[in-house]
Amino acid sequence: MFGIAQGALGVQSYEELALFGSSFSACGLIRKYSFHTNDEQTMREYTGIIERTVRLNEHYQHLHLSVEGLGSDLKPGQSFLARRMPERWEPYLREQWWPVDLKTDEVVIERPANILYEPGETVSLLGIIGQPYRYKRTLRNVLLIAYDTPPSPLVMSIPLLFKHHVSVTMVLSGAATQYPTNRLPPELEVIQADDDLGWTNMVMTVGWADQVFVVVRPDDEMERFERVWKRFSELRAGIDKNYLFAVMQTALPCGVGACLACLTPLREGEMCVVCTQGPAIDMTALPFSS
Amino acid sequence: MFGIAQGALGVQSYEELALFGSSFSACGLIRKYSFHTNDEQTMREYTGIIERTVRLNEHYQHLHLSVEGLGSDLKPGQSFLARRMPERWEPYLREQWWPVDLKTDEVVIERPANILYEPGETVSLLGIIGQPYRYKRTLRNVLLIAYDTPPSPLVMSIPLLFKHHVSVTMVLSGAATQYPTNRLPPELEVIQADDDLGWTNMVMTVGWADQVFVVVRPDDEMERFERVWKRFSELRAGIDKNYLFAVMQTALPCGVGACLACLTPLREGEMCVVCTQGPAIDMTALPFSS
Amino acid sequence: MEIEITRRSKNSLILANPVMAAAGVLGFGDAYGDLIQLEKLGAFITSPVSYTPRRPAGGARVVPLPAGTLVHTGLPNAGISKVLGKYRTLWEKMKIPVIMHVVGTNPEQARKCASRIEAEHAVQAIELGIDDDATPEEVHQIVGGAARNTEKPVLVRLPSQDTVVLAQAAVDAGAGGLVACAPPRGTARDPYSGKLVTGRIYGPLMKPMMLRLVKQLVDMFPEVPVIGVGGVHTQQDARDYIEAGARAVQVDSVTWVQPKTLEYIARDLGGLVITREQGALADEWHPGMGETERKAREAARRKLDEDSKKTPTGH
Amino acid sequence: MEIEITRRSKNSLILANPVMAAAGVLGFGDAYGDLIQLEKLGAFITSPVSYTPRRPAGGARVVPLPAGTLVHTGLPNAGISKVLGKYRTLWEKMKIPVIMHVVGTNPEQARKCASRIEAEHAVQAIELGIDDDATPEEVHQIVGGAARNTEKPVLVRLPSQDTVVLAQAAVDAGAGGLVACAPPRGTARDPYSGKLVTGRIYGPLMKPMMLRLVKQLVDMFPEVPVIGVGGVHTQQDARDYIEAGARAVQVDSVTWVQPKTLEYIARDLGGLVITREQGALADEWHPGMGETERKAREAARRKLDEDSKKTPTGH
Ligand SMILES: Cc1cc2nc3c(=O)[nH]c(=O)nc-3n(C[C@H](O)[C@H](O)[C@H](O)COP(=O)(O)OP(=O)(O)OC[C@H]3O[C@@H](n4cnc5c(N)ncnc54)[C@H](O)[C@@H]3O)c2cc1C
Ligand SMILES: Cc1cc2nc3c(=O)[nH]c(=O)nc-3n(C[C@H](O)[C@H](O)[C@H](O)COP(=O)(O)OP(=O)(O)OC[C@H]3O[C@@H](n4cnc5c(N)ncnc54)[C@H](O)[C@@H]3O)c2cc1C
Ligand SMILES: Cc1cc2nc3c(=O)[nH]c(=O)nc-3n(C[C@H](O)[C@H](O)[C@H](O)COP(=O)(O)O)c2cc1C
Ligand SMILES: Cc1cc2nc3c(=O)[nH]c(=O)nc-3n(C[C@H](O)[C@H](O)[C@H](O)COP(=O)(O)O)c2cc1C
Ligand code: FES
Ligand code: FES
Repeated sequence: MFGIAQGALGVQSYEELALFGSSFSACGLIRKYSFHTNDEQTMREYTGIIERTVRLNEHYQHLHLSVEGLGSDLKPGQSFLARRMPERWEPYLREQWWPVDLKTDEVVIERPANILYEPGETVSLLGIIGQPYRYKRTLRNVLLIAYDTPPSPLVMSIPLLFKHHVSVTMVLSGAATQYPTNRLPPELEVIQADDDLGWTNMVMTVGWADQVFVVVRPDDEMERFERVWKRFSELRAGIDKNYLFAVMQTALPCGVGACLACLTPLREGEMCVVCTQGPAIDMTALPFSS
Repeated sequence: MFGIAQGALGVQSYEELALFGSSFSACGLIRKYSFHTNDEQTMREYTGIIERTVRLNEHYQHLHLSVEGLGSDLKPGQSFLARRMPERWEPYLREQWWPVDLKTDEVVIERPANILYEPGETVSLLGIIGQPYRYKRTLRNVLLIAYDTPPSPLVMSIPLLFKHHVSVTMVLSGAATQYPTNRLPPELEVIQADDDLGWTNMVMTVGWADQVFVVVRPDDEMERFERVWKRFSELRAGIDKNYLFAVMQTALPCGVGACLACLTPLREGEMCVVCTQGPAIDMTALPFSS
Repeated sequence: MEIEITRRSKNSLILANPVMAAAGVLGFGDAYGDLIQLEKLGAFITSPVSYTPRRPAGGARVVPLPAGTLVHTGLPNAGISKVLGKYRTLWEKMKIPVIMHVVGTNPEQARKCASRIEAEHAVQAIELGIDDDATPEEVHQIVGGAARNTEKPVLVRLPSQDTVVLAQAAVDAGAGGLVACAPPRGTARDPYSGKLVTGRIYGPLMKPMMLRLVKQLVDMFPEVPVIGVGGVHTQQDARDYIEAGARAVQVDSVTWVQPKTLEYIARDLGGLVITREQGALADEWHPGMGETERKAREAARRKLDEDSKKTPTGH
Repeated sequence: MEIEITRRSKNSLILANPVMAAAGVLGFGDAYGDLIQLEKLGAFITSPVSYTPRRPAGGARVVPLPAGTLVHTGLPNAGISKVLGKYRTLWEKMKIPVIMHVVGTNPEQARKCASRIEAEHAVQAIELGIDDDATPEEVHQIVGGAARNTEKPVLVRLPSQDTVVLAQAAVDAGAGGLVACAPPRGTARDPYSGKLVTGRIYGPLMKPMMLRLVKQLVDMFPEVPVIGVGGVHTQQDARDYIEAGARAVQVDSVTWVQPKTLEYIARDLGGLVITREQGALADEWHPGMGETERKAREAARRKLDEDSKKTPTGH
């Protein structure tokens, strides 16, 4: 069961963004040219203890972490920057860990199966990273797409959406088809697409969705998002704001808006600090050439 | 039980060294100015699998490694350069692992207890490193000294010496007193010395020994060996060749005599390649100022 | 503690603690929020600022490396006017000196920035970042231009190539202090995109190189304060720079990896004697700090105890 | 495969494989025995040799670093005559060219070594090691002196400081090729003795810096072959140097860590296509090789299977 606080839908709804600035804001709660929104939530270092590891299949495992003081503030779209203890310098930077389930003071993280984690191990978690996904108030149907990458950043939202009687479809394309869907809620419709993001009934699925959230392999995120954008442009007359979201997995050295390595240019000279304002960016704001 | 090949005592006896050169040779089988003796044994990369880890006390543990193809060629004084798999670059260089017991294709390694090793883990072992200790043919009493360092490099010789009816005394000084002696053969006389290498009956113990092997903390090996040398010089009229041995734990980047980082100057312009010719060096050959 | 980190002058900069974060590590001052208490540091150095705005670099900008990382940002910033407009109030309220890092690639822009800063109460000094490919003549021009336009001290952050030659030019042109060095530039293959990316290299292996350079500069310019930077990851690393003759130390990428390390180092070099085990730092220093370490230790102990129960004790 | 690694001349050096080990890594040729088959490499480079004998450096000479190590040997060697006397027969029997690394700190000694090597059939080329603190004038003198005393090609290994300036001097003085770069010098604290030790830094983090320098040299001196060296730990690292324009690559400290890596890299860049999984290399290449990897994989698989049995499958 999810312990997500009330208000994750609604209070954070996308419409409210208009309150923050006159210009269209695609990325978090920012106004034009304002870099910072860290005042929203206090960044902390949490201590996680791995209580259990569960291997899902040969590709994925779940880590059950007890995290003191975390409460139930974490919302879909948010993550941690994690560092295993004791101190080693390899990997050097913190890794972005995506929670897929949350109970009070316990969080489940999805990680590749080929890394050995041990029950009893301590992990330092810097967080909470990023802004929750912002759903339309009138949301009825949501489409989640994972393109050559595990859908982990999207998984936590599924039970929450069902709870609010939103129907959810997940499309897995390319390497994402390795993802073990048997653990996902049975109400979820899962579509195994072809390697190039095609599936039967595509026009219908896309037309029917009120909002779409997309994760892609982070090798060349912008190009891949552009490919998604083109696909959708072919299928719909025009893509409205607040419909199609790029869920960014940019490398995050600091996670707090300090290093500016995750700064992503948008259209019209706007900027998005992915770590504090992401991960979801409205694709209409992305500076695609097309 | 030890599976050490016959001949470890005797065939490798120190007197034979005279055959190799006219000048006194303190380090391995070298003649003056000849760098190499690697032809002695073929260096190989062995695969070890950790079958069992046994915690001795809060400071030490034993790793039981099955090592295919090792046979029973390993003799006291010899070691491995080990690297845990999968490849990580921290620690970067291979570590010198001292065996303390040997059965055919199984070897027991002594390591600090604060490092986590797991049964099933694979280790790459480069070896066999170094030359066996060379005992006098007439050996009756041996003194082993560990000064602020675990006696691990000396431990494997103990049962072998007992088998040849040699009596053995081990002196532990400083940090070495943390070593769990309860696992050593009961015939072994253990002396807990004070922190500065003093113990009661010192004159007697030293006088009675036919050969002495000393390990010291590798922070400043030469200075520490010199301190040992001075102590012994005070206790005996003169220190003969073939009596007092420094067992070196110099850092060994390559272990095969290639990098020359372990090259140690001796008296009279001689050199010792510690990895191939060590670890034991006759202290009369060390270039102490005194 | 009083540490003069710039050459003696009426405006010379005196710090209460020899530890700061390098330019770009903490952003413009509000990013780390409660995670790092800036007033415990010797000074605050801003992210790099240029006269005109700069956009971020394109493509992959972070490449993971063994025990290190390559980062290339392109020094994005809104331009000095906008930055001052946005952060002036925050900086005025800071209890430690504010040093503005100015991108020193263009003499004209450096000069204009210096004039602008001269009039700003919120900023006490300039740190000029010198381009890796700058010639001694260019350095002389850039540093001289900036120094002539402000009475505030101008620290010069040197590249790690040609450091000694460029230091001479900077000193001749009126540098108030030397910062050695900027992270070296390098090229690495991004494992995700497979593309080669050029940027700056961060990691503990940078320290030995920079430490050696700092020692050379200290010996060469005994009258010019040198601030050491590069690969500081522990208190001992920072102390090594001081021992090599550096007046102060900048901590860089470890702050991203483990933010509280910066405070630990500042605390340690600030002269606070550690009287209890590390976990106890929390209470004396910053509420909540030390939590993770203490728990890690407890967990490790628990694990060892369990393991020892599991492993057979027979031989 | 034919790779000309020195400027076109009647003695220019042509290798069958672009991969070799850096000077000092393999000793004088007999150290690794069967562990590395030297004839699979492009050439054999000796440990550094000087005209007169040199003793090893004193004190700690190896300092462990995160993902790296500092090593300082002092370039001990018996002097060129003794070294040639001892190893000539071994080198004559080698199936690959032998390049003698000559310590290039002293023009007189370098010149004498070159004359000596000119008369030696066992040695096909010289690699001159340039001191980190050398000036362009000194480099000109040392390289020129050596080049005038032998018709064999003189490769020049450049330090990583002032590389471009020194490369110009070396090329002007007749360098047959450039080797970039020597491991950078640095100072680190020996954790055992607590003392500061100066030496050379090895580790994968060196590669991005050196790769960038190699690219600069290749662009600057299109007519001079450049050999890339620094931080090569994988086949891809080596390929990156080639892609940056290097004619050949030297592998250094990874050889100590994992000797067979050197052969893997040589095999890969030598154009042997990998048609089967890595474990299969063993048979094609060197009996016994690949053993450890295969077993590691098997063990890892075994472990995962056991773990999956242990962990509850319920949610
Ligand atoms: C996030 C961050 C972290 C930092 N961390 C540290 C640190 O830990 N330690 C430390 O000492 N210093 C630090 N600094 C300062 C820093 O190292 C350098 O001054 C700066 O990072 C230069 O390297 P770069 O690769 O980021 O930018 P670069 O883009 O490589 O440097 C600027 C150069 O690139 C070109 N360029 C790129 N993009 C543009 C553009 N949009 N417009 C015009 N020209 C452009 C210009 O020609 C210019 O010469 C940091 C700076 C930042 C922004
Ligand atoms: C073991 C070894 C490994 C090597 N590995 C590599 C490698 O992986 N990659 C690579 O590119 N190159 C390698 N080389 C070549 C090498 O990097 C340098 O040429 C050499 O190591 C210089 O650095 P050093 O610290 O070892 O010697 P240093 O002693 O620091 O260099 C010599 C300098 O020290 C002084 N010096 C020290 N001792 C003496 C003495 N007894 N007599 C006179 N002067 C002295 C001299 O003034 C001289 O200028 C290696 C060389 C060796 C010996
Ligand atoms: C990377 C970048 C970051 C910026 N950050 C800010 C900012 O924090 N605050 C702000 O007011 N403007 C910011 N700006 C906006 C610039 O000031 C903007 O480009 C300028 O106001 C427009 O004027 P111009 O015509 O000179 O480009 C930023 C611009 C860029 C390129
Ligand atoms: C570090 C070092 C290594 C040496 N290695 C060898 C060697 O391998 N073979 C050899 O014949 N002599 C070797 N020698 C001996 C030197 O050649 C010796 O110093 C020289 O023969 C004595 O002559 P001198 O009076 O010029 O020093 C070595 C000497 C030193 C200092
Ligand atoms: S990760 Fe550093 S600013 Fe976003
Ligand atoms: S460790 Fe390399 S020669 Fe001994």
